[in-house]
Amino acid sequence: MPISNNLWSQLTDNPLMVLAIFGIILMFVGLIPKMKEWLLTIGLVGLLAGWSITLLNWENSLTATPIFNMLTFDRGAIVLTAIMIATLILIFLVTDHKSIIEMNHLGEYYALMIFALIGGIIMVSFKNLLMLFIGVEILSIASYILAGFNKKNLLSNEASLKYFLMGSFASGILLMGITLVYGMSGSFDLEQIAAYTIMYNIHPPALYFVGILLLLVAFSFKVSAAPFHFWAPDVYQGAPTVSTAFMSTVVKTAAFGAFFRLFYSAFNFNSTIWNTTVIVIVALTLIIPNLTATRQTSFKRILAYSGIANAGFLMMVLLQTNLVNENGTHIAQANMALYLTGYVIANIIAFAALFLVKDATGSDELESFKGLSKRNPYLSAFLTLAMCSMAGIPATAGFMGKYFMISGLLQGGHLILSIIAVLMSVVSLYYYFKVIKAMYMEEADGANIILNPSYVFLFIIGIVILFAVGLMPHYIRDLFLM
Amino acid sequence: MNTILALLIIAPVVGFLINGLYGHKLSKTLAAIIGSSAILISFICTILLFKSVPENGVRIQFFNILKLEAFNLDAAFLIDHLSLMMMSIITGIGFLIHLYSAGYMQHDKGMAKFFAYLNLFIFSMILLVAGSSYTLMFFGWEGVGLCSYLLIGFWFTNGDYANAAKKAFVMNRIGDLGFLMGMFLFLQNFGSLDYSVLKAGHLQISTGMATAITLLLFVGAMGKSAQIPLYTWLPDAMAGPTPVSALIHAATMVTAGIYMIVRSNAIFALAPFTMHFVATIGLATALFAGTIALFQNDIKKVLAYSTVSQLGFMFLGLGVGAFTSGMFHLMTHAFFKALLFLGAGSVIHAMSGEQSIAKMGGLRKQIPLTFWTFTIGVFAIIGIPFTSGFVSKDEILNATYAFNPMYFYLAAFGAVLTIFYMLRLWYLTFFGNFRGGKEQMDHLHESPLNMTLPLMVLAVLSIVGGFIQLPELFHGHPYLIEYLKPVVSNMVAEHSGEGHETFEWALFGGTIVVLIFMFAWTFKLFGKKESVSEEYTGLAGVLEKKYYVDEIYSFLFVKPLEHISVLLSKVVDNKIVDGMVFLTGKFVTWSGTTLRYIQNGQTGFYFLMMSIAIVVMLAYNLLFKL
Amino acid sequence: MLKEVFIDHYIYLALTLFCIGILGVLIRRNAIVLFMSIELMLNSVNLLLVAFSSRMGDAAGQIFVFFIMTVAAAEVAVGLAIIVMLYRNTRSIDIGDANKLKW
Amino acid sequence: MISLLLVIIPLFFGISTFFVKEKWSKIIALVSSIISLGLIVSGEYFHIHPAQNLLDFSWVKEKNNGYFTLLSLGDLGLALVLLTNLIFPLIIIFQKCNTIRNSHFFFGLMLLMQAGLNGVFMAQDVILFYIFFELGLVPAYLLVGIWGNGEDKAAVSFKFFAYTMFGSLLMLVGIIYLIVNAGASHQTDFNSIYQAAHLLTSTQQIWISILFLIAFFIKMPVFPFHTWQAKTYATAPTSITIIMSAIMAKMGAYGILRFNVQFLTLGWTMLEPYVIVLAVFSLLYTAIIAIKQDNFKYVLAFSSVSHLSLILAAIASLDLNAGLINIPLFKDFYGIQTLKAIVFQLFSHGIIVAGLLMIADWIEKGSNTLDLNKMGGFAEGKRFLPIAFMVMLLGSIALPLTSGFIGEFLLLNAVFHYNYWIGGIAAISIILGAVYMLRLFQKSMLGSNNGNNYNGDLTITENWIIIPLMLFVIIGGIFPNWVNQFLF
Amino acid sequence: MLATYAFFFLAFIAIFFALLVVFSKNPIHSCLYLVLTMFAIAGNYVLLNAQFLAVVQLIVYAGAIMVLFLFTIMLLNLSSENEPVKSNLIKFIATIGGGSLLLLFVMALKKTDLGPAPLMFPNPNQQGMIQNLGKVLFSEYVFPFEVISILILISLMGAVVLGRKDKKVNPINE
Repeated sequence: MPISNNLWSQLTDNPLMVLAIFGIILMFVGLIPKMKEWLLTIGLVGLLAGWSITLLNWENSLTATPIFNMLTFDRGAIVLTAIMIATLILIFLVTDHKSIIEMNHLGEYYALMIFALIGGIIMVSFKNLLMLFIGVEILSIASYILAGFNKKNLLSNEASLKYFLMGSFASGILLMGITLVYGMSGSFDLEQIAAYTIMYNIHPPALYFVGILLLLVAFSFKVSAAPFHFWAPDVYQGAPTVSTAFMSTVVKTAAFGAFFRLFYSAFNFNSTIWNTTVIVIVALTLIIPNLTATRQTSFKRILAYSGIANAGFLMMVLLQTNLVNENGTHIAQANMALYLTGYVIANIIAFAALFLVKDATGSDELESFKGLSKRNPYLSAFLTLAMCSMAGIPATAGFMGKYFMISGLLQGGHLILSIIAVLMSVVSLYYYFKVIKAMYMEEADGANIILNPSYVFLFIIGIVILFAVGLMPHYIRDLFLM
Repeated sequence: MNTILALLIIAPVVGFLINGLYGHKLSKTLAAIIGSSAILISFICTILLFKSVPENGVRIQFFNILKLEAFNLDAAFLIDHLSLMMMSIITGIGFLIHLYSAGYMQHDKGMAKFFAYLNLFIFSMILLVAGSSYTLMFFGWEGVGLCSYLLIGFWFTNGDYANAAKKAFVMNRIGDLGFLMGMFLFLQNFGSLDYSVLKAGHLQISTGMATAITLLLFVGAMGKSAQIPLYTWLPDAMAGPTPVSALIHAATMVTAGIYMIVRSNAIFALAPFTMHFVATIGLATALFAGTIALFQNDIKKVLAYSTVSQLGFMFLGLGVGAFTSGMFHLMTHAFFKALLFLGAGSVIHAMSGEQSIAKMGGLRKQIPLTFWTFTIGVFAIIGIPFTSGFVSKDEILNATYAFNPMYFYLAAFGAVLTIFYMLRLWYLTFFGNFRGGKEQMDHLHESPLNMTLPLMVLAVLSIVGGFIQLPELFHGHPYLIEYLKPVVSNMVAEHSGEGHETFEWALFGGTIVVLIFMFAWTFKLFGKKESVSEEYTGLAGVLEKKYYVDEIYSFLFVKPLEHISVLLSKVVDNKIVDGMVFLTGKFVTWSGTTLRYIQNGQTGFYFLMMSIAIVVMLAYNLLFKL
Repeated sequence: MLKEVFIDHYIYLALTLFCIGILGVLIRRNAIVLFMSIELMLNSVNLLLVAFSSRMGDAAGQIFVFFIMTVAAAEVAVGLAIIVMLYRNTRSIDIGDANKLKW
Repeated sequence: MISLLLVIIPLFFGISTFFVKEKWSKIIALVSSIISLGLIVSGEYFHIHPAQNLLDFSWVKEKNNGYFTLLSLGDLGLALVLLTNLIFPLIIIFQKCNTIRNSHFFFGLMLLMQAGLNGVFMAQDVILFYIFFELGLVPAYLLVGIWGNGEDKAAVSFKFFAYTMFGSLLMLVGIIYLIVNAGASHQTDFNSIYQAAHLLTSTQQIWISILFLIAFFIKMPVFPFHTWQAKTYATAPTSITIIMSAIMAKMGAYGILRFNVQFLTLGWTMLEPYVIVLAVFSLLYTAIIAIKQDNFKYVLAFSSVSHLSLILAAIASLDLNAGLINIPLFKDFYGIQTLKAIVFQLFSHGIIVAGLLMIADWIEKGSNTLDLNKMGGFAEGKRFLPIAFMVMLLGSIALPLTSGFIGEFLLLNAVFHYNYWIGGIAAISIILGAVYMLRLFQKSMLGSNNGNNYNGDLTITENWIIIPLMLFVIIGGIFPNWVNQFLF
Repeated sequence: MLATYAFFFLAFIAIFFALLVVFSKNPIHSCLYLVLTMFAIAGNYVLLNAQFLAVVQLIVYAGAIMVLFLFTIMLLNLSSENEPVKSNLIKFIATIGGGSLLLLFVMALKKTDLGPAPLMFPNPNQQGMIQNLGKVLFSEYVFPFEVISILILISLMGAVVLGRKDKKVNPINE
């Protein structure tokens, strides 16, 4: 394995180095009180640099060589990396806000998010289970801290503790899964595991299968799929809003990237050996959060349940690992990337709106969204579009995501599951449109909300992407094809 | 010829449009002139057509209304002897009634509207009788129904009148449903609704199908011509202005059913069962309505039941196969019944709107012209020999006897009933002493000339109308039968021989005897009556209450329908169907509430659930998947 | 009595420890003890990894254990910080008390 | 290109309307709708003188796969596109600006609905069809929820929305199922879908048909999926109710013709007997319910269901053995004839129900109530309102010489042709129709005034809104041939 | 042979103390029992000829990490009494759950054919020696070794951010 001594190529082959450097810079700059205003700029510069590097490697990604035999920045990894970095850029824009700037440890806050992002990037590009583990831990531990960042807030503390305890438990299960897989296949390398899988395509050894199932459990936990989703609503609600936005977008993207990568490239049995399990998990993940969310009164918690419900849709890619398009190209990853794009963008818009509203009213209950159309018609219009996208109204990215997911399901012949999915989409309308109802159809007084330029930028970019994906999905999806 | 026909049809439309759209700007007189002259034009055109029409009729097509793959509808008119006869009755009597209305309605502010409706009615009626296909007939059929609705409800601020109008329309619709079904069946069998397929002998159809079609068509006739069981709307329709009763509910519209059956005689001829049915219904209606008329006190109600009864006679005629006789009675009835109604209108006019004969009496001195013309009408309807009513009814009775003697006796009894109630009406109205109030007494006056002139014309027609077809007994000649021969083929056996002549003489003699007896008897009963009771008891009470048919209908159909409607709406729709939807929603929120509780905030519980899930998952996979 | 030790025995041992760890997680309410149970689970994994590694003569497993230990150390640092933080605010490290977030 | 413009123009103006001052919004909306009307009129011209490339809009969909028609003006949808664009200018004039706040949003959303409706009837691609199907829906939800009447407008609006979405998402499953079966390339244009659908087995077709039918039944609506409708019609602003009943409801019938009849022919043939029974039941059921309703708009709502049920019954009576992409090939002439009658009746019912709803609105504005028991004698002293009402009513009860008759006559004939008994039972609706419509007229216009005054007649503007509709009702009844040439 | 007995002894020790960890009422006792369990595991490492890990286990785990635990327990001044006991039902279910999980694992193991070869004591293979591991770590696994530094950095920051008592309280607006 050639270890490149060329510093330049280490910087430009992947965004890890650049991001790490900027993370450390942020950490230290954060110590200097006078430099506080510069933190955001530095963070954005770093992320943009990382993003540019990612995009520069776009074309190379089709013929990517592994780095130290540990990471492979193939097309799938690059796509998800780009999505995650772009998401974090948007999240950083959301943090351009008075109350955030005034907070303690701001430098660490930004640095943690960037470090967590590095964990995420490792997760979506891993080639070795060791890197997977390290990536998961980097991301998770950073998330525990982010969840508990508001130290004086009991809810934040509680969220952090719950997340930490359950996350560690899941890590234990993940490790047991890895160990059993290693014990049977004799390697941590994805390719060799895949070779072992193919060897025992029909009847895998029981311990190997147990290992796979434990990995399935661990990742179901990480992506908050039912019945391993319990942590998500509580943690999302308790954590500081920016952290929640981060967790429900970047962390989820990374978790799905890793989940899919592992099961797609290592455990892709020809038989449908783990399909039933996945189907049950998907069905539960669609049913439980959607129904539960109907009775929620907190917008943040609705978003948490919505995130879980979307995980149900996203998990459908696991049932599509064998699907190819007319050119013989596998489409599952592109479907997932498309879905994630729509989900992430809509989510960030929703969180940005929540941030503004909460700042104005001090509450994240739905109550505080009442009469928002009066207080800022543009904000409510943007939020409406985001909600429509989440609910899967056509012409938005959300619809196209769901469309391709269900399309994949039906190609696999899962008619019942797709009907469950659409029925639960109907249920989901109830809580998504409750927000719209509150904004437009209920009256309440309140101060006008003013959008600062970075929010406007965020909203416009977000809406453009939502409609671009919604109206020209094929162009976008072709980009994602491996 | 095309032009004349076009003018004939367009004139009422133009009248309708002018009066309807600009009536509020016209003076009453002008509105009346426009309305009447439109019909006069039509009448003149009809007369002109008489000359030029060929024996077998002529089909005149203006344009194509609808052309689809298997359906074709032309705006085409069939002008033959039958439709000409009908059109002349319609436009002729229609014109007279327009003239009469100009006087009768002169105090009403809705004059222009009234004439607009009347013109529209005449147009619809022309469409009905002159159209060359059942579809066009149906156009007119429903059109006259609409006009009837509008005119019955002319004084719409009175809720009862509006109800009567609605009742008339709905009852007609029930009949129309049958007609429509008949048309569909006809269309299925012949591929067209044009009369051109009705050539006798060309109809390739089984008796069963012919029976079905004709029965359905007859249902339509029942509705329009007020036969049992769909007759109850007609007495209620008297809510409209009296000229309307004369025109629509006596002379023209209600005879549409007769016309339709005569027009379809070729196919009716193939369905003996239907013919029998028609005769039976007709006879039943004649007797039934006749008995009800015996004890009615409202002058227009008596006439209305009399109309129903006479229509029954016409159907009896049709049913026994004497199509021409039916048409003949239609014509004579149009004369004398229009006369009676207009006369009644004149009486009511004189009585300042009072319609109850219990309040009248001795009017012959105050309004002599009305009295004499009314008397002619009464004589015609009760069949004083050589009046038009005598001739036409005689013909029907003759044909009935040939058909079935039992029917004849019943029909004769019906004729006797007619004599009784008409004479009762006559005596109570014009003889004895005045029973009304003082104010009415002072106000009594003869109607103006434009009202009495139509009375006189119709009186003349009522007398001489019968002469076109005097029985052979009196050396008459069946002009009408010959005239209608190209269109109508009667099914009555040709009478000849001694026996028949004897029967006719017997009938004639019997009629005279009965008439003399009835005159005397009814004079004894009603001639000098000082007061007329408003309430009757016993059998008379049942008759006065019209056998409670309206109540029975209400109980059997109207109320159940309303109850079902409420039941379906309140219970089935709201509670069950929408209840399912509601329950689905409730179920969702209920399960939301329930599922919420598993998210109970206890980390320990979460761990437990996750572990159980792992156990279940592993157990399932290890046991069933490996 | 068995004369030789098979890999099976190590698997039994590791899995038993793992299950004891899970049991601890399930029945304890003290956050620190709970965390210790999780450490027990990690240890069982480590043991199994080393056993597999030794059996296959592959160093990767032991390297993995090395990383697990590092990660565990980091995790403990953060975890204990979180617990201390919570204790400061609530004077309790009973996970049953941390139930403000629910429903 | 005309087809594309018919979508783009309302979309563009609709979005622009959001950003203009309130007082300009109505004018902009009107301009947009009149441009659309002009476009469809010129479309009719090109249709009569075929120049297909001007009517259709094509798009390079995927590399190397050539052109696909995405939007097409013609075929089954032409009449409905015409209807949409005829009605929109009228209701934009009809909608008074001063009674609604934020009228720029109102008109903007309305134009978005127009774009969606135009699109649905022109789409030649299932996904596009679905997008437009929903594009009409979300604005409708907002319009009803924000500008509706009554306390529970938000709940009513959501019920409508969720109900419809429930159906359309099931339809989405059906659509995707068809796409998935459309070969490896998963083309979504109607041609490919048509071919794919015809390769399915009858069992598959039946199941997919049911998915589609539920969606369209809800949209029309038909028993037992109609319960959202009456309340929504009464709650929505009248202009929106008009759009819903006159146009959106037609999407259901159009969809059934397009997907069930044309694409899933085999499955449809199997389902026909059940559908026709359901339709006739629905026809009578709703007609009977309408008899005792006390709310003016409820009566109209149920009558609308009743009429559309008859259309459904006629669709189910279509006797077909195979379909072609443009006009289905039927066993006999009856099929095409009935199809034309169905399209005619869809158009005619749209006009009539629009007129009736406008009248309902004027009566409501004048008397401040929709409760029939509080009305009475409104015809007194008015000249035009009773006439307009009467003409629309006659159209609704299918009196000859109105457009309603032509449609209902042929439809009943078609049902009768299918089965005498079913046809006979279906025809009872003409009696019931007369009963409830005349009751409506009588309770509001006739009788004596019972305390609730309504003075004044229609204004000049109102006259000129209703006159075109009245003219259509009469011309459509007397010269249906002339009208027909614009519909096909 | 001796090694076999050693294994069983260590296994018994490990399981016994692990159970005590779980069931002991006093957290300090739990902690100490855990240290003993770790010693047993370290013994197993030695048996498996993974000396380096055995040492690391003792120094890092049993030493540093467990001391950290002990410190925390002391710092928070936790006594055995203040931990409420879970209800017996929960305990029962938990035991059933844990037991059946173990059973399932055993079942899976029984189903798996792992080959007949017994483990050799002392293990002949030298992978576990410091020298070998060092070579592998700094060649093949140098990348994760570098990356793990980020994790350390994060935990550093986390400990600082979360553990420090802030003088100036200025929470974000939550």
